[in-house]
Amino acid sequence: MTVDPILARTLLHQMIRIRRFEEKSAELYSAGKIRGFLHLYIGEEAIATGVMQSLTSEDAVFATYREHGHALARGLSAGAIMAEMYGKVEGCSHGRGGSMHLFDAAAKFYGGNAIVGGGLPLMVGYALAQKMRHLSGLSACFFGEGAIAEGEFHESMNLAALWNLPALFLCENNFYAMGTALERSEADTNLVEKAASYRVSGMSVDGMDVIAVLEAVQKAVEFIRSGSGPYFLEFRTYRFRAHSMFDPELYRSKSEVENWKQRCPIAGFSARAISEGWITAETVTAIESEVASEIAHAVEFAEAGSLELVETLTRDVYTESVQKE
Amino acid sequence: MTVDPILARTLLHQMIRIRRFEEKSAELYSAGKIRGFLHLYIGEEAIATGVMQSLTSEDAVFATYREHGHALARGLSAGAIMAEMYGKVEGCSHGRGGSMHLFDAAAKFYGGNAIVGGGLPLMVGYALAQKMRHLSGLSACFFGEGAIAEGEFHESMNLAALWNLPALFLCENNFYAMGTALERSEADTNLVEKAASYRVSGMSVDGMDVIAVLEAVQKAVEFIRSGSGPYFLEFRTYRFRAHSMFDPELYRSKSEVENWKQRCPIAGFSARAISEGWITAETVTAIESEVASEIAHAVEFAEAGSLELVETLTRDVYTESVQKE
Amino acid sequence: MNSIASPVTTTYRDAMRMALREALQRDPRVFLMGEDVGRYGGTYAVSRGLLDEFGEDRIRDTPLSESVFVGAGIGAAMNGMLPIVEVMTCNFSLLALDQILNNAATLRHMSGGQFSIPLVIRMATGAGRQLAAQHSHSFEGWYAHIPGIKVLTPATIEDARGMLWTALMDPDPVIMFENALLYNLEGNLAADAGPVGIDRAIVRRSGDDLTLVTYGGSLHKTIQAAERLAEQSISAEVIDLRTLRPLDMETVLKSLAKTHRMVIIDEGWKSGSLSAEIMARVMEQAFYDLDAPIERVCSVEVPIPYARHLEQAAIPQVETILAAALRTVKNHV
Amino acid sequence: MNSIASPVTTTYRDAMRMALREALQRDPRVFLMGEDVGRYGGTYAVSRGLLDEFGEDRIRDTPLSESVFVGAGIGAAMNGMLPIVEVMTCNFSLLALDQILNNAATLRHMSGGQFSIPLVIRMATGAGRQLAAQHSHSFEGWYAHIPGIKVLTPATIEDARGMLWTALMDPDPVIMFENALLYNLEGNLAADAGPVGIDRAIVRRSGDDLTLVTYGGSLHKTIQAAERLAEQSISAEVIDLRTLRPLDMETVLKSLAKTHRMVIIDEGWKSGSLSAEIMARVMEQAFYDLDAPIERVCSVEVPIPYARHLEQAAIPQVETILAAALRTVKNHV
Ligand SMILES: Cc1ncc(C[n+]2csc(CCOP(=O)(O)OP(=O)(O)O)c2C)c(N)n1
Ligand SMILES: Cc1ncc(C[n+]2csc(CCOP(=O)(O)OP(=O)(O)O)c2C)c(N)n1
Ligand SMILES: [Mg+2]
Ligand SMILES: [Mg+2]
Repeated sequence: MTVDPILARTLLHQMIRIRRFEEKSAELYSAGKIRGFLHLYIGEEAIATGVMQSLTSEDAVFATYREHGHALARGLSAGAIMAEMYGKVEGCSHGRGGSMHLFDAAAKFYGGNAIVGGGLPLMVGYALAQKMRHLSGLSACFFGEGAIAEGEFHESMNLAALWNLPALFLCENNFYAMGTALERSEADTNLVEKAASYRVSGMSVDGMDVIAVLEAVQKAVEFIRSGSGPYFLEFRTYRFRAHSMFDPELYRSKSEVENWKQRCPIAGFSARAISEGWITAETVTAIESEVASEIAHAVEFAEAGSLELVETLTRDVYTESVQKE
Repeated sequence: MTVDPILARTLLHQMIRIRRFEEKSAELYSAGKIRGFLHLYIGEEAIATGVMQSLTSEDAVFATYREHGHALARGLSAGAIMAEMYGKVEGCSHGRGGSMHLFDAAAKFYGGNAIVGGGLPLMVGYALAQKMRHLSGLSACFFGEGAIAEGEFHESMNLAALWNLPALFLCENNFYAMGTALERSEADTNLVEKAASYRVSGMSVDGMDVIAVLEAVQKAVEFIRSGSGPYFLEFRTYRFRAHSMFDPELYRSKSEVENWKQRCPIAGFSARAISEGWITAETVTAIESEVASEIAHAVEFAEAGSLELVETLTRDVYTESVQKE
Repeated sequence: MNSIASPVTTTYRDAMRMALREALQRDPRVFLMGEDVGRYGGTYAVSRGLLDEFGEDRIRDTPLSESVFVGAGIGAAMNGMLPIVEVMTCNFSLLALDQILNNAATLRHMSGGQFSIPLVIRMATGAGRQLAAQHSHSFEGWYAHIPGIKVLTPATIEDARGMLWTALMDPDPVIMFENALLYNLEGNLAADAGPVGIDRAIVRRSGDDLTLVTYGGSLHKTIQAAERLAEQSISAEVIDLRTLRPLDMETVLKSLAKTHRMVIIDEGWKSGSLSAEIMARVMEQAFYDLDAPIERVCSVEVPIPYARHLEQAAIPQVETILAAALRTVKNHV
Repeated sequence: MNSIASPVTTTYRDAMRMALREALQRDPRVFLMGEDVGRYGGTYAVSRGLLDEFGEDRIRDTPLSESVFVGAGIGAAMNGMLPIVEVMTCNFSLLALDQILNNAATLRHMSGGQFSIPLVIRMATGAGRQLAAQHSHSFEGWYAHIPGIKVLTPATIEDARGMLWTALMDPDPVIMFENALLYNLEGNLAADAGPVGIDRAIVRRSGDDLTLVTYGGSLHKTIQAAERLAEQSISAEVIDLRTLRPLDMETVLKSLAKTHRMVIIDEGWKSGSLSAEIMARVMEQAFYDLDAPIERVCSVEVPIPYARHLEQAAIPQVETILAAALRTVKNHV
């Protein structure tokens, strides 16, 4: 198989962009610039990258609290996300949401949900509206494998299938929900089989391989757009970092982490792309420097941002309060 | 196959007892003696009868709001149930619970739950305690097929399987949840397959055949007692009456109801038992007259019962208030 | 809508159905979804006939999955629809509360104002029909604690007819609590009755000696109590709050400024009920208007028992309202 | 338990862990279950080490299934166990609220007193850590509306150490809300510290000029405010409610009878908060003791924003407590 050089560069660029953004976020968290909970996407970049590449601007995306990568790949600017984590008014949620609540209506990026499984019913309802409005875009939701144990997963899968909705279920199976391994969470760890029990078609994908992700999503999208109903994708992946900045990682071994790091989606794809001749080593260097400057600008943008006036505290609780201003 | 005459008589007696009790309840509801919601078990008698026959007094039973049959078959007296529906202090819940909340601690009958699926987590927790206490009794819960769509079903099945608990899932599939047919509620109407997606073993059973029920439960009980984990039984059945006393039954055809009535578990079993020679026609007459007198006494008992003093209203909200009395 | 000349006699149930029909006819973005709203005709027969008239697409029977169908209402509202979600009774709404509180009530704010949720959730509420502990909750006052949602309690045929459309036109999520005892209420409705405001409380009976504040199912008991008080030459003003969040304290305080005495009638459990909030606000905003401490008549703090005499003793009654009113009138600062 | 001679310096977190260990050691019926209580060591590191000490059977990591593991706690409590269920934070407890309200709180009553539910549910609560709208709830006052449960809010190291066992010995379901900001609180604990009562509020600082009523995370801010008031020669009494349901009004009213003025500090959203209930009860039970209307300092009615300055503006602060106290002291009937 061969990959178009432009596409290869785009994918690699996106993955590196996410990686460096996350590394910078971690640094800024330690420096006290970012607060609250911070969940890094490092190790899982191929998924957001491959998924967004295969979706269009007509499609809607719902995400989790580990959504910087989703937001970046969806096209939110690094500056708007960074400013959000700085709590600045220039942030993509005007500083109201923080790391776990990135939103962008124009990009049809519906956040940012800090309740495990909480975005699934929203995504299903969005898909219902798409269908009722005879619109072609689909509705997609990311969630971790930990979310599968929640009742919301069950109810959402069933309703999406029952009503044959254009709903795309994107399960990021990184094998742990905080410290709980999948086999301590699910009686049946075969997630595609689980999807089948709702009559939802699905596929398990190597989430460390951006091309595999991209192709799987293309298939799923075609399936959904043909009116065949919802689709479930399991991406097998791993988070290289702790769950959040507070996690001492008592629950997994260093060697397990190291083994997975060998499968780094960025190192893997870049080596392959070079050896296949899709890109050159110089391209990688160029990408790194573009990304470095983008992120430096993002931080500057966030630093230079302003704080909302305290007087606006109760704005946007109800629509009226906005109008009054 | 052959059935012991004593067993045959016992089963028939139990089913007729439930049927006549329900008919009397309907009559008393129309007369205004019973109030609130009343959900009749008519048509489904083989299930409670067969199930209880195969359980022991060590086992615990959790039920739904359609639980008169379960309670009767479990050994609660018709009088205590009738008095409960009269709101009398002699009722099995001292008149606090009514038709939907029959309880009997001594019989390990844990009620009576009016929230669809609400008893499932309780049953799972009870099973957990049985396991932790190294007790041999299992924990069983009835629920309708409508409950399967609830998140609680999903979470309960998964936990019971994951922790290998002595939990018996008893699904009474009467094909309707109020007016919603199973195929409008579940994307996959194969319920045993659904159970399998949690790695819970299961079986679908003719719920109109008391012997089939009894045998299936025996198998399930053996499976559970051997430490193999939870078990799921689907009983295919039908309610001959409306969902509750307020239901105009707009959602199903008279002919469908008539067809199912042809499969009446009582008429069917009694004909078979007579033709097989397990019992005689006189036995049926004898049972009917025993039951008639039992139910007449139950009504008398309820009529003669007393009302709790209004002053005790807040009793049993907390344990202290009891002790003070 | 066809307009006919003289007022029509109707019921609260039929008025609510008219409101649903109007909304469905008026705007193609409107649809109704919930358990048994279609083929069954609605648990309380409110939506009977609508499936035939508007079809399966717009009258959607859902599986028993409160969390997802409420959440789906939110998602559909974010995507250009005007969903009416029926949660059969508020007793089951706890299963959907995470979606209501953590999504419907917060999405606008936590996104910095990017999303509107023009969703209406309807649910039956209240005790009094011997449905026992799990089916007799009155959660409307409790829900009124949640910023980001509005809480309506239509108590009259006019409000049953008129609140829905206004609620649907509101860009924020609105929950309507319909006391199940009201569905059979009969009365007149203007032939051209239509949408009504949802931002003001209303004085349902005027009086000078004390103010009775209530809403929903208790309104009618309260009016009866006021009539009994009149027999004793005590003139009670009756205020129907109509909307529990946001509270229209202006109307409440205006009445208090006249009567200087108040009793609140609220079907919620007493501790932490809406009545407490009104008492607190009066203390904050009009303490010196009070000639006597405010009394409240609430539900007794007990899971509602089945037996009729116990249930009736657990919830506000004309007699208990009367007694509280008399105590308040006799009391002096 | 080993008893050592002099008081030890410890933290709220460690005190809570001591309480868990004591309970697990003392009674084989006790077990702990919840998300990440075992291998992860507890989200707030409260249960770290317990898995090694007590094993998988008694320290149970659950799947992310709040409804079933809370419900399972109820079922296990009905069957001879003394479960401690940890719901990581109260923000997720809405998913289990049906089990709490419709089962745990009602089973005893609706069965006519046949069942006890000796269950303890622990959850972290509170804002102040920039966790934004879905992770900053303070639901303790709201839960206190529910008859059939008890609601505890340990605010001190002593209570973190002592409330759990007492709660476990209570035959009824008890919910403990632990303000997450308190886990790092350091202080002394008597070497032989053990179980404490859960039925009384406590005067944490005595004073004559006004009463400050609070609980949980706000206790420490309130004490600071009292100290600042003392600098202005205003002597404030500080009451730590400790248990929000049932409320110990006796202690509150005794203080009020002395000071005649009161401010309530409550991290819940203002409308329908616990503070309203206390104001209502004072009005009902001690109206004539008041020399000024009670004020309350609550959370602003907004989903808690992420940005620090907005978040801090949304929740009670020493400054806002101080201002309310000063207004109250200056106010006269
Ligand atoms: C309903 C709910 N329960 C618990 C939590 C706390 N929590 C946050 S993230 C998380 C783990 C989720 O794991 P998974 O779904 O696998 O996603 P991952 O973090 O691995 O990406 C938990 C338990 C929560 N946010 N919401
Ligand atoms: C959580 C919840 N949602 C809705 C209801 C209202 N309701 C009571 S019975 C019922 C139908 C249940 O159907 P099924 O589980 O099939 O049991 P069946 O009545 O057929 O025996 C419904 C929707 C309820 N009691 N609880
Ligand atoms: Mg995970
Ligand atoms: Mg059914």
